[in-house]
Amino acid sequence: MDLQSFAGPFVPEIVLLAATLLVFLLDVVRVRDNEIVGAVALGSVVLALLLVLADLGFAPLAVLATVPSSSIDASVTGAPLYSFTSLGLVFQGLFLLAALLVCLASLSRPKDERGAPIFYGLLLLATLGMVLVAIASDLIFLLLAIELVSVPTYLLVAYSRRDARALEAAMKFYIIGALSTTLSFFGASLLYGAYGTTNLHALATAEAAAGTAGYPVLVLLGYGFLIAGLAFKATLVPFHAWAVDVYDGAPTDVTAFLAGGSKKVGLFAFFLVFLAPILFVRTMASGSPFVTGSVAVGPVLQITLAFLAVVTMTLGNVLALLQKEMKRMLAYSSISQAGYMLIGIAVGTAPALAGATLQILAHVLMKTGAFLVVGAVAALGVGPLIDDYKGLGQKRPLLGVAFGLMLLSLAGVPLTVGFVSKFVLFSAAVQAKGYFVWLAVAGLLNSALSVFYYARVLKVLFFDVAEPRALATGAVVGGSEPEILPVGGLGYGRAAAIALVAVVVVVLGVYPQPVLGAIQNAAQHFVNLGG
Amino acid sequence: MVVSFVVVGLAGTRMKRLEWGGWVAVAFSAAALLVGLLIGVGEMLSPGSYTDRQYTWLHLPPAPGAFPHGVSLVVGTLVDPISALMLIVVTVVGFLVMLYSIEYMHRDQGLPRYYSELSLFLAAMSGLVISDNLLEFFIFWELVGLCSYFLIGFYYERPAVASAAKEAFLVTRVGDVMFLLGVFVYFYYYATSGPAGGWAANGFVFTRGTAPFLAGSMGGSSPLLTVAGIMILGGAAGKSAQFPLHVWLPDAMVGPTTVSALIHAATMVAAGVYLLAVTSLFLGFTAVDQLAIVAVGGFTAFFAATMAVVHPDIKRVIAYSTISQLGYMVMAVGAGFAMVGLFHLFTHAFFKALLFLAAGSVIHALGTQDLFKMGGLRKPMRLTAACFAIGGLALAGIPPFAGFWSKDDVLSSVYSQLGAHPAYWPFFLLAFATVFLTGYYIFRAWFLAFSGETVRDPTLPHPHEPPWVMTVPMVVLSALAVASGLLIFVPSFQSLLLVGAGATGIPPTFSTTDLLLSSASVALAAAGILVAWSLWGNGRVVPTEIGFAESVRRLLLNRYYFKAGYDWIGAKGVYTVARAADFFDQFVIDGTIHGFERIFGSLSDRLRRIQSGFVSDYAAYIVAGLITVFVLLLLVAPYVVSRIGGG
Amino acid sequence: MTDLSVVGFLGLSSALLAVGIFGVLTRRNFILLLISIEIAMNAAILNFVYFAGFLGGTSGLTGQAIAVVLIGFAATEVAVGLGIVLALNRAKGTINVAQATELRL
Amino acid sequence: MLPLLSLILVSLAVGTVATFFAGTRARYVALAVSAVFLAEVGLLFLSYPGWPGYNGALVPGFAESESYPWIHLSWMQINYTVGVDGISLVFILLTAVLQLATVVYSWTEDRRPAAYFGLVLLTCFGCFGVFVALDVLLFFLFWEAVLVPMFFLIGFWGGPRRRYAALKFFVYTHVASIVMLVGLLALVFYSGASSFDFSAIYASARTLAAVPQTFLFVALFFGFGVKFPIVPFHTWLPDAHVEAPTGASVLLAGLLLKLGGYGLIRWAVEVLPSGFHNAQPLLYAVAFLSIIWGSVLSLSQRDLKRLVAYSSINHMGIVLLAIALDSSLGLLAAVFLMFAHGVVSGLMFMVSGSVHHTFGTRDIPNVGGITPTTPALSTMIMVGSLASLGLPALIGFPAEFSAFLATWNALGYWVFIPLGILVVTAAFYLWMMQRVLFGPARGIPGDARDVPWYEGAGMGILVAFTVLFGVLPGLLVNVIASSPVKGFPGT
Repeated sequence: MDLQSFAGPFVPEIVLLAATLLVFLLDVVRVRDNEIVGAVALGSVVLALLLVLADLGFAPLAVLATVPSSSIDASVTGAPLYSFTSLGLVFQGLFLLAALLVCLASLSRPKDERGAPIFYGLLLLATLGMVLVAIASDLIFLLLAIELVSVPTYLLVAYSRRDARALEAAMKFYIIGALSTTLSFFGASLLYGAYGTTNLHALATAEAAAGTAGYPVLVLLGYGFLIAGLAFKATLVPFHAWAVDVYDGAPTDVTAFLAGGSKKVGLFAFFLVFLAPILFVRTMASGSPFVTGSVAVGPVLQITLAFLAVVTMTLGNVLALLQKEMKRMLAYSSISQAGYMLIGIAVGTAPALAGATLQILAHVLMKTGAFLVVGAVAALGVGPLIDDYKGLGQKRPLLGVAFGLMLLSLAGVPLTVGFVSKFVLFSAAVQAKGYFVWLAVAGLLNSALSVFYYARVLKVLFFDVAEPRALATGAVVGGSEPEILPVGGLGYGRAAAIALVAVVVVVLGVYPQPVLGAIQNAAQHFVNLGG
Repeated sequence: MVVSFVVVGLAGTRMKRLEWGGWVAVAFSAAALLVGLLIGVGEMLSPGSYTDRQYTWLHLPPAPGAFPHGVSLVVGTLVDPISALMLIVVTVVGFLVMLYSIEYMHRDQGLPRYYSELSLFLAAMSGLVISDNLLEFFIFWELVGLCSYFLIGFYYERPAVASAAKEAFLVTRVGDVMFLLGVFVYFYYYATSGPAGGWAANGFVFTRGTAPFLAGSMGGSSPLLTVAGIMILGGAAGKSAQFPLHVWLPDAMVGPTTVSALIHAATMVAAGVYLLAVTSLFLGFTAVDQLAIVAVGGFTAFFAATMAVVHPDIKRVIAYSTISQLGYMVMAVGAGFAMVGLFHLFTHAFFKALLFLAAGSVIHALGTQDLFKMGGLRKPMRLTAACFAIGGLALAGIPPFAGFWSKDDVLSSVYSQLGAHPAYWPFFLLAFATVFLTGYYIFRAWFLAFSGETVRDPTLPHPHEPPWVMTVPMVVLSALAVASGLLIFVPSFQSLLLVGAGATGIPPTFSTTDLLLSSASVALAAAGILVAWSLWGNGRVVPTEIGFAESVRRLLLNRYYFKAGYDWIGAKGVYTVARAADFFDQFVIDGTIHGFERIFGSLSDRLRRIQSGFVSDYAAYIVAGLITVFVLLLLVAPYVVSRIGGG
Repeated sequence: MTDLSVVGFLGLSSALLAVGIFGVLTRRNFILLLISIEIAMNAAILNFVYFAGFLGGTSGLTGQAIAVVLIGFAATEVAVGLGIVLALNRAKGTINVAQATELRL
Repeated sequence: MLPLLSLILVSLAVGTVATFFAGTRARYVALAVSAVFLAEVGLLFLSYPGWPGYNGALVPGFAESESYPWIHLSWMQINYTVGVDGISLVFILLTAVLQLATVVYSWTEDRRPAAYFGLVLLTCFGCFGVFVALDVLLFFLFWEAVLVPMFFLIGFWGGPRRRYAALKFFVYTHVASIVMLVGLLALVFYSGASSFDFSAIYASARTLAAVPQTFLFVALFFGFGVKFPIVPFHTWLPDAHVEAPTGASVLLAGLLLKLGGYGLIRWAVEVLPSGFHNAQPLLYAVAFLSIIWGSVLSLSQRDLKRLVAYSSINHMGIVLLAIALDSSLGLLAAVFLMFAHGVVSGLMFMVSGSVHHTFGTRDIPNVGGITPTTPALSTMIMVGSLASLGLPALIGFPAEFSAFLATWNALGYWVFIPLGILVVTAAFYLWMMQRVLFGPARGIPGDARDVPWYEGAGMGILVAFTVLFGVLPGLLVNVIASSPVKGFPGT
C-alpha cells in the first residue's frame, strides 16, 4: 500500500502514532522485553526521522518524501491548523533526534518492574506531541500539542512509582505545568477575544491591520500570559524553578529527554507565536501610560524577550556556579542555554533564528548526551555530586573524553558544535545591529561565566585523583540483580548513543556547513512566510 | 681595520681558561699599539679623513616627516687626525696598563675574566674612537660603559664594589639617555641635509674636517639644536663625570687600580670629552650650548678640586683630580677649541695613568690606600716617588712638564673667548683658581706618602720597589708625561691638532697676554705646592679637628652630600613611590575586583536560596514573573521603544 | 472595547483566574491545588465562551469549539494529576506538598 | 605550490596530539615536533619573497596564502584563509624559537610530562594559528585555543597560588577576548564586508565613517589591550607569571603578550585608520601610563619573576607607544620590539626559573652572590638583564632605538618619558644584579650546582638569538620592512 496516499503528508506522525499503539499492544500481549519494545520504538523514531529528512529534501532519501515539496513553505492562507514549513521540519528532525538518542540509550535500561512498553509508549506519545508542535500554525493546536508532550512526560517522571524523589519531581512538574497551561490558554482566550481568530498568522495580520485602532492592552496582556505559559516549557527565569528539581529528581534518561527534547518545544513555540507579531506589528495604539501615541508591539515584544533572555542566561549561569550536584548543575546550565536560544527570537531575523536553531540542535546533542553519560555513570555506582566524578577521566578515558567533549561544547569551546552555534547566534545578533549587539555581549559574557563550572567538572574529571571507593565497574547499584552490561557496564545502546553524540559534536564543530546551510535556508523561508 | 680591535676583545675572551691569558692579552694590545701608532704616524705624514664603510647595520623604511628616504644605520670606520690622536692615547695607555697588570693582578682570582674584559674595554674604546657616525659611536659608548661596569665590579663579592659598579652604570645611563635624545634631535634636524638622499639615508656619517653642519647652510641656532647640544653635554657629563653626574667616579675607585688608570686616562672618561669634541667639530654647538659647556666644565674643575683637597685616600685624590682636569677639557671644547681640549686629554692621559700606576705601586707595596697611614716612602721606593712627582708636576702645570703646555692652552683659549659673553668670566676665574688647588692637593698627597722618615702605620708590610713589568710602564709614562707636551712644537704633530676650518688648533703663541697668563698660572701652581709643603712636608700632619675648618672638611669629605642626596632620592624617593604604586596595584586595583567578587559571591548565595523546594514558591515565582512580564510589556518596553525607536 | 459588559465580564474571568492562582499559592493539599488549577482553567474556558458569543459568526463558532475541547482536556489533565496524587501518597504517605521538599537548592 | 602553512598547521596539530598520547616519551616527541616546526619556519623564510635582502621593493599582500570555503551562509561568508606577510613571519619565527627553547628547558618535567608538553605545543600551535589566520572566525578560534592550554598549565603545574592566578588569567583574558570578538563581528557587519576574510574587511572597513570606526577601534583596543597588558588591566600578569611554571611563563611573556600586539596591528590599526586616528590620544595615555607604571613597580618587587613581569608591562607599553605613533617606522619598531621582548623576557623567565630550582627561592633579598656558585646561570642573568635594559649588540637595543627614533619623529620631546624610564629600567635590573649576582653569598644551599645542561641549552637558544639579531638586526628588520604597511597614508 502506498503510505503516502493513505496518510497524506502526516506519515511521520502516523508512524509514531502507530508505533505508540503497537507498543501499548505489546504490553497487553505481555511482550515486555526491553530490547524488543525498545527496538520497535527506536525503529519508528528512526523511520520518522528519515521521513522528515526526506521531506526536508535530503537527496539520498528522496524516495521517502511524504510532504509534497510544493506544500513546504507554501504561504499560509485561510486558517489551517497546521502548515509544513521547512523550519518546522527541521525542528521535527531535532525532536526526533532527541527521542532517538534516548531510545537508543534506553536499550541498555535495566529491567524494571513495570516493563518496557509503558516507558516507550509514553516516550513515543510525547515525541508525537513534539512533532505536532513543529507543524502547528494555530494557537490552540499548538497549545494542545504541547499538552500532548507535557502529559506523557509528567507520567514519565513519575514512572517508577516507588521513587519518592521522582514522585516529588512529578508533583512539582505537574502543578507548575498545569498552572502554566492555564495561563497559556487564558492568554490565548484574550487574543481570540481581540481578533476572533486563533491562527497565528491571521492574528498578527489582524493586529497589523487594526493598527492604532486595535486593542493594545488586551493584546499585550494576552501575549504576557502566553509568555508566562510558554516560558514554563522553555525554562526561562523566573519560570524555571521546577526544572531544576524535576531534572534532578526524574530518572536520568527521562531527564535527558526533558532537557534535550521537550524543553525545545517551548522554544519553538516562542518562534511560532512571536515571530509574526515581531515581523508584522510595527505600529499600534499605545497601551502604556508612559507613552502617548502609537507604540509598536513588535519591538515591545522584542525588548521583553531580550530582557528575559539576559535574565535567564545570567541567573542560570550564576546558580550553576554554586551547584555541587552534577544533575542540578546541568539543569542550571540548561536553563542558561535557553536564554541564549531566546536571543534568536528576540532578534527576530533569519540569521538569528538560524543561530538559535543551531544552538537548539547543539543543545539537543550536548545536553541529551551529557545526561546520558550521567545516567551511565550513576549506573556504574558513582554518586550524584560533582566531586564523586573524581578521576573518572583516568579510569574510563573514553567515557571521560566523550563527557569532556560535551562539556567543552556546552562551554562553547572552538571546534565543537557548541562554539559554532554560539558564534552564529551572536554574530547574528551583531549583524542585526542596534541594541542587539549588547545581547551578543551579554551572551558572550555569560558564556565566559559558564566556562567556570564546566572547567571545574573537567578538572574533577581529569586532574583530580579518584577516591578508592568509587567506580566499581559494571555493578548496578540498587538494581534488583547485579547485571554486567557490555561495553564496560554501559551497554551497547547507551555507548552507541554517547559515541554518536561525541562524534557529531565534533564533526559539526569542524564542518557545520551542510547542516547550517539547511537551517539557514529554513529560517530564511520561515521569516519570509512571516512565521 | 675595525676587525683588529674587535679581535683583541674576542681573542682576549677566548683565552679565558689559559694561564698565560694575560700575556696573550698583552700581545694583542701590543699589536693594537702598533696599529694605533702606525695610524697616528700615517695621519701625521698625510693628514686627512679616511672612511671605510663596511656594513649597513639596519635599514629602516621611510617614515613620513623627517625621514622621507628611510633611515640607514651603518657601521664603518673613520680615521682622521683627531681619531688618530685618540687612538694613540688609547693604545699606548692600554698597552702599558695591560703590561702593568701582569704583576699587579697576579694574586687575584678570575684573571681570564679580567683580561677579557680589559681587552673588550680597549676594543670598545678604539671602536668608539674610529666610529664614523653617531649611532655607532653610541653603540661603542654603551659597550665602554658596560665594560667599566664589569671592571669596576671586578671584586664583586664586596658589597661596596657591587654598589659602586651599579652606581657607575646607572649614573652614566642618565647621561646615555640624554645622549640618545641628542642623537635623535640631530638625526631629525639634519635628516635631509647633505649629499644625495640626505644624511639619514647615508647613515648619519661624520665628515669631520670640513665645516660643521651648524656653520653651513642649515645654520642658525634653533632652540632644537640648543636642546640637542645640552643633551650631548649631558651624555658627556655622565661619562666624563662632570657636575652633577660626577658622583660615580670617586666610588669607582673600588675597582683594581689598573682599571682606574685606564678609566681615568684613556677610556671611559675620555669618551665624554671626545664626544663633545666630535660634536663640536662636526655639528657645532650653539652659543647657549657653549656657555653651558664652559659653565659645567669650569665649575666642575673647581668643585672637584675642592674635594680633592681633604681626602685621605690616595686614589680618590687622583680621582677628584681627574674630574677637575676633565672640567678643563670640557671647558676648552665649550669655548670652541675642541683640539685644545683633546690636547689636554692627550697629555693628561699619560700623566694621569702615571699617577695611578705610581699610586698602584704604593698600594701594591703597602696594601692600603690611606695617605695618613703611609709616609717616608721616598727612600724604599725611590723610582715610584720620582714618577709620582713627575706626574704631580705635570698635573700641577709646571713647565716643562706636559700638563703645563696643555693646561696653559686651555686657559688661554678660554681667555680668548671672554669677550664673547660676560658670563664666561666667573668660570674662567674658577678654573684659574683651580690651578692653585691642583698644585696643593697633589703635593699634599705626595708629601703625605713619600716625605717623612717612616711609614706611619707600623702594621703595614715593609715597602719595596715593584718588579720590572710594573716599573717599565711607569718609566715610559714618565717620559711621556715630560715629553708629550713638548710634542706641540713638532710640526707634524701639530697637523693632528689643526683640523677643520671652524676649529682652532693652538700652537703655542708667545704674545704678552699669553705669557702673563702662563706666568700667573705657574705662579699659582707653585704657590699651591709651597702651601702643601708648608703644611705637610717632611711628614708633618696638620690637625684638622677645629671648628669651622672641621665642618668644611666634613662637607668636602661627604662630597657636598651629593651622593647622599642621590641615594636618598633613589632609595627613599623613588623606592617609596614604587612601594606605593605596588600597594595601589595590589590593594586598589585588585581590591576593587575582589570587592566585586565578594558582592557577587554573597549575591549568588542568596539567589541559590530561592530554590526552596516548595512548589508553592515556584508558583509564586511564576506569578511574579507574570507581573514582571506585564510591567515590561505595558510600561517599560513601550517607553524604551519610544526612546530608541524600535531597535 | 468600550462595551462595559466586556470589561465587566473580563473582570469576572480575571477574578476567577485570580482565585485559582491564589489557591495554588496558598493551599498545601495536592487535591486542593488540583481544584484551584481547575478553577483557573475554567476562567480561560469561560473567556472563550464569552468571546464566542461576543464575536458571533464563524469566529464565534471557533471559540465554542475550543471551549468544548478544553473542558475535555481539563478532565484528562486532572486524571493524570490524580494519578500522581495517588502515587505520591503511596510513596510519601502524605499529599501535603509542603512536605515534599526533598529536592531543593 | 606546496600549501606550506596548512602543512605546518597539520604537522603541529598531529605532533601535539601525538605528544599528548606519548606518555613518558612525550619530551622526545615534543622535541622532534619543535625541531620540525623550526625547520618548516626556516622553509617559510626561504620561500618568502622579502627575505633576506631588503631591496626597497615591498611584497604586496600575503604570501603563501590559502583560502577554502568553510561556512557560507547568505549573510556570513567564512573561509579557511591563511597567509603570511613580513609582520606575521617575525612572530612565527618567535613562536618556533620559543617552543623549541621551552621544550628543551623543561626537559625533565616529571609531573604528567605528556600533558605538560602537549599543552606547551598546543599553546604554540594556537599562537602560530593566530599569526597566520586571515579570517575572523579562524583567528578567534586559534586565539581561544591559546587560552585554554595556558589556563591548565598555570592551574596544574603552577606555584602555590596557582588556582587564583589561573582563574585571574582566565577571567581577564577571556572577558577581553569576548569584547574583541564582538568588536570583530561588528567590524564585519557594520562595514558590510563581503566575507569574514581579512582582505574583505580591509577593503570595506576603511570606508566606514569616523565615529563607528572609533567605537570599533576602542572595543578592539580593549580586547587586544588586556593581553598587552595595558594598565589598569594588567594585574593578571604578575600573578599569572609568578605562579606559572617556568615554561608557561616563557610562553606567556614571549608569545601571549605578542598576540595582543599582533592583533592590534593586524585587525585594528590596519583596518580602521580613522578610528585609530581618533583613539590615538587614548593609546598614548595608556602607553605612557604602562611604561611608567610597569617600570616603577618593577623597582619595588622582591620576587624575581614579578620583577620581570612588571618590566614586561613596561616594555609592552613601549610597543603600544610605537604602534600608536601611526607611522610605518613606529610599526616596524613595534614588531621588532615584540620579537626582542619575546626572546629576552623568555630568557629572563627561564633564569628566574633556574634561580628558583637552584636556590629554592626567587626572593631577591634572600639569595645573593651566586656568581661563584653558578657562573653560567649568572652569565645568563646578566645577558638577559642587559638585553632587557637595551644594551647595544644585544637585541633590545636596535629595537628600542627604532622605537625611540620613531617616537621622536612623531612626538618630539614626549620621547623623554620612555627614554627617562630607561634609567629606571636600568636601575631595577642593575639593583637586582647587584643583589643576586654580586656581593657576599647569601642563602645558597650547600648542594647548589650550576644549571643542568637542558636548562642551559634552553637559555642558550634564546641567548643565541638575542646576540644574532642584536648584531645583525637587518636580517629581521628587512622582513618586517618588506611588508607594505597597509594602514598608513605615508607609504
